[in-house]
Amino acid sequence: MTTSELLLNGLAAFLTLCIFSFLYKDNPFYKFAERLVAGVSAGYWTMLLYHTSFHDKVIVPIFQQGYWWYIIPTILGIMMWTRFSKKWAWLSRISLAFYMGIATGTSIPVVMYAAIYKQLEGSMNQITTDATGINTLLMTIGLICAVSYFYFSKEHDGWFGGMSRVGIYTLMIGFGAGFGLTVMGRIALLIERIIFLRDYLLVLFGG
Amino acid sequence: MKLNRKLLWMLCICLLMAFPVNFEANAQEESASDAVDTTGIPPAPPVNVQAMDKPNDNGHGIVITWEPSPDEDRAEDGVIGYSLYRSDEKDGDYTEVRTIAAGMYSIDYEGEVYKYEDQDDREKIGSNPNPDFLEKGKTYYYKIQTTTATGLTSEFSEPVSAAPRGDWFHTGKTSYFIAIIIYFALVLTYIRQAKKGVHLYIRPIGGIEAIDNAIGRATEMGRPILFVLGTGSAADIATIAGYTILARVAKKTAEYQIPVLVPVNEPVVMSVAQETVRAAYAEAGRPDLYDEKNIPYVTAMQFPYVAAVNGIMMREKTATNFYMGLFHAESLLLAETGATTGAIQIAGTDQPAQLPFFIAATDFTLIGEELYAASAYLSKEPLLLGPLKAQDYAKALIIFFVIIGTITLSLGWDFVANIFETSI
Amino acid sequence: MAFYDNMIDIDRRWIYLVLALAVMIPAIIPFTVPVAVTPEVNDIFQFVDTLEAGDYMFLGIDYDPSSMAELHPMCRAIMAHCFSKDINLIMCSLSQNGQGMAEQIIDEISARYNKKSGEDYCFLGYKPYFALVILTMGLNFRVTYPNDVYGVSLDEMPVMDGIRNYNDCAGVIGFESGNIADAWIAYANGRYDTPVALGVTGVMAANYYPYLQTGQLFGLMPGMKGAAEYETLFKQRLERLPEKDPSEDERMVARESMAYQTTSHIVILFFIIISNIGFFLSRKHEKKII
Amino acid sequence: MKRTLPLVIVFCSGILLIIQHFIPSEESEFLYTYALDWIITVGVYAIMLGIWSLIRVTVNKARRDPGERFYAITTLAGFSFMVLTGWRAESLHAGSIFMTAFNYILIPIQATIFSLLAFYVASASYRAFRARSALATVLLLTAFIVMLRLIPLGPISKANNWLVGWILMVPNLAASRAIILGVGLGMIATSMKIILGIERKYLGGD
Repeated sequence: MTTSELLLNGLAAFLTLCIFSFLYKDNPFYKFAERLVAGVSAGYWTMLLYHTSFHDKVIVPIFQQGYWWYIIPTILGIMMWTRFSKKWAWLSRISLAFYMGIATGTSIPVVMYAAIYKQLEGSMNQITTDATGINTLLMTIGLICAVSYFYFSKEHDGWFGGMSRVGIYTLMIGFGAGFGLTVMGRIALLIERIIFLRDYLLVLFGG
Repeated sequence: MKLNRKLLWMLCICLLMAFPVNFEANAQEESASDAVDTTGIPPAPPVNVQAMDKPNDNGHGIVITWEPSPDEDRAEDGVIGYSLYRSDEKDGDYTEVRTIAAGMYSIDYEGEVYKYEDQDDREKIGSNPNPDFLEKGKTYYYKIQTTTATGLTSEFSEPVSAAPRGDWFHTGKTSYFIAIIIYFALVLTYIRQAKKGVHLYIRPIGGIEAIDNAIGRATEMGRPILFVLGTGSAADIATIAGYTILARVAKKTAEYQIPVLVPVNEPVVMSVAQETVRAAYAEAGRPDLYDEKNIPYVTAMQFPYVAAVNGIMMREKTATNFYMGLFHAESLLLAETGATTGAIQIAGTDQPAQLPFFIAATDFTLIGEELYAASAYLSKEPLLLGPLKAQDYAKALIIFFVIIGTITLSLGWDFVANIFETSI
Repeated sequence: MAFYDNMIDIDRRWIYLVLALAVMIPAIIPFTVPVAVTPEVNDIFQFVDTLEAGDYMFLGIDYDPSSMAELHPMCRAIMAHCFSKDINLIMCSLSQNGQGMAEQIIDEISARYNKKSGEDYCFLGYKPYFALVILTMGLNFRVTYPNDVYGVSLDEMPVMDGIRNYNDCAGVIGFESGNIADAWIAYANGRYDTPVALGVTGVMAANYYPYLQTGQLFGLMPGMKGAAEYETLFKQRLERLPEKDPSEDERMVARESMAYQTTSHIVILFFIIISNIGFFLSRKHEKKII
Repeated sequence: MKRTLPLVIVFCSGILLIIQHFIPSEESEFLYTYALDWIITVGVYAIMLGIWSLIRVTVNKARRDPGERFYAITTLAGFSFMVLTGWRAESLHAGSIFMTAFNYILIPIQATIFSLLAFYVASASYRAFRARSALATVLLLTAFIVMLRLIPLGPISKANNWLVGWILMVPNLAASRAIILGVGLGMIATSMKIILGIERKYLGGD
């Protein structure tokens, strides 16, 4: 490691320890790292947007390719700034309206396809008479009950209440499994940090 | 009720009509032909070569189909590949497009049929013209040559031609286009019913009753409330559901005169959140209490944002934390820090992967769709509640199709499952 | 305050400390823990282990660098296993960003077992349209890959002499981080009836168990744990060989990482048990007072 | 007009983009990319609002509380440093000061905050996984069984591995499908409400 690498890694190691100190309690070191990273990340993000989005979607189309129609989104973007004026604030709603209209319009067909059609396709399976078939049957029953848990406009009592009860148990098993499965990945993240600190210390103290 | 039943039937019939037909490929049959020695004899070209515009595309694709050369299965030196050539003039220079291996029949057709989609809509690659670009409306000519294992080639097949054109409806998406229209109709129907004043029963949702109590607790303790809208964009539906709940919470806090802190991580979300809270304060008759600095932009990056929000929880000693919106890995980082400060926590998200952590670490969790339902429920506006009924009918339909689809598939019929076949 | 009240009210910082120790100790003093081997991993090992020297296996090294942590150890273990038994390998890499990574691992393992490209193995490299590539390789490797990744014609390689397609290999093992996995099942197994096994990331694993039951896969290695199981079996086999120099032992990356996974999981489970015992005792006690 | 114009815009642009999805032609593709560019551009200009808010809140805090001054300067210094060093187009390439700051400040802090999850998973499971009710017990047992798969216990592990596989394939699959289906229906319905102008909280009051 060169001296500059050693110093930079030292900074990284120091910041790592600052964040870990939060586990004990909130303290000035953590607060320092938190505020530093807030400023640095906001600055990083701004410049990243400037170089990628602003450059690619405003400067290149309008000034280099001559696509004059790209001025319209720019006007809409600038209209967002009218929020500071009481008189003109309603203009910012127009840009928001375009934003929401485009976003919701594009999402409806995509959600219908990916969340409804694809899932339904996967939920209709042939039930055979072996172990796989029993599992498929159980999966289908669990699915139907869990969907009925999300039924809002009917009281959950009687047989329907029983179904939604089975449904919420199915959901809980799903959540328990989801929790348990994630632990391994999180521990791996921690180990990565500990190994980083260990290796840095080894370098520092002549390992 | 009559209307509903009619609608359901309409839906079923429309969906049944809409299913596209799906052919299964026939398995390849190995058949060795007569043991005549054909070594050294050139193979025959393929049969029945056809070219047509590629359906459902933007106008830069042609589909070429052909049937195998009679010499594909000959005992000695059979055909192993079909080389496809293209030109923009019938008698002009042809360039090779691709070689397709023998035996790779298309699954779109019955029997032994080859299919190749010649498609490219990039006029230029970098600054160079793209030789594979197909111009819309221009006629292209194709011919095919076969090759044997020892490298013998056949005559070219007769040239065939087609011109690519753009299409105005994607037929492979018909079935879910109809589903969207039907769902739209259902939603509109129940909005109309709600307008007429038909009462709708909505089952109690666990976390909702807790919201008012949690605000009350913060008031008693004289501490602020924290409201996190997640790390989604302003247009994510979960974030939009978050605004509605925020509006309700902000109105209550204005009445009780305690601050609500809403640190956000996206500038557009910040603008909307500020508007929402300002409107809620005005509605509560306390526009003077509104302070824009309580709804700050922190940073757009996920973990720096988490660090800042955790700092706020520790230092401002928030009594109640709401997490409503779209969350990623930050869910547990926030909720667990909140738990150590002893705050009452209510969460809601539509991300299945994050729900386990909210369930484990918060006091109440709105699971998936409950988040949307809660936002409608809290607004108490019949117009917003109406579509919940439409959602419920759609769920009933889903259950219906799962049951019918499973039964018919088990009996060996796939017509119900085919309704949900799409080709994109 | 009774002892069981303490059990349900441990300061979270004690938990943090114990967990930190549980992951730091294996990081500083490496040790390994026994790994229970599941049948789906054992099937793959036995499949490879029963092959004779000179047999062929096909490996699809199709993962992205982002899944390297999980899939690299399995790929390394299986490749080492094959080379240690003098099994010839044909390999491809159907993920766009995966070829360099695959090359790196091939260089490493082939050097250790003194294997040469063209004589003992053949690396075909990356070609786009994975489904088509998998299909055409069922006819003849030469259709898509006239040359290997180093530009050597397949016809000039001793290792590829008389080797046409999957039928000439004992089976295919794919290391997958995405939907290329489905193509191996659908085309290599579905169309050509080649025995296929997969090594997949932990997240993907659940979706591929059904293929085990239907017999479309002869084995499945899920994530880091699957890799650790394979390494365990491989290590046991290495130890059974008397002529083997123990200093030449393979690096068992996944097994090492399983050590801190195991200790930390023990810690978490331990605290869950403590918390529940405390909870039951205090509740029982409450009932008595009433 | 101030009230209805935005609602008309939402309706028209929403319907147009739904229909666009079903038209494969080039004109429709153009509309789609152009519309998405609008969203990106509006977001780019909105970042100025964010920066304004960040600076205002930070300065305000420093003014009110002298103890905050050091931290406020840290934030503003970090922000200005990145903006100044990131101005040139080359700053996004490896080796620049901008990317060095990214690699040695942002990356380690982000990774460390992420890794805190390992501790939080432990404390959350200690606190939450108690057999308070039947539902809580089911949650606790499933999580316990799934975590147990990493502990070598001989024959128990064998049975446990099978059980974990079954949980993932049967109830877990059913649960996640049900959530996705419900969320999907809710999303479409909410989107429709927005397009129809019934849901308009996001436009604020007046």
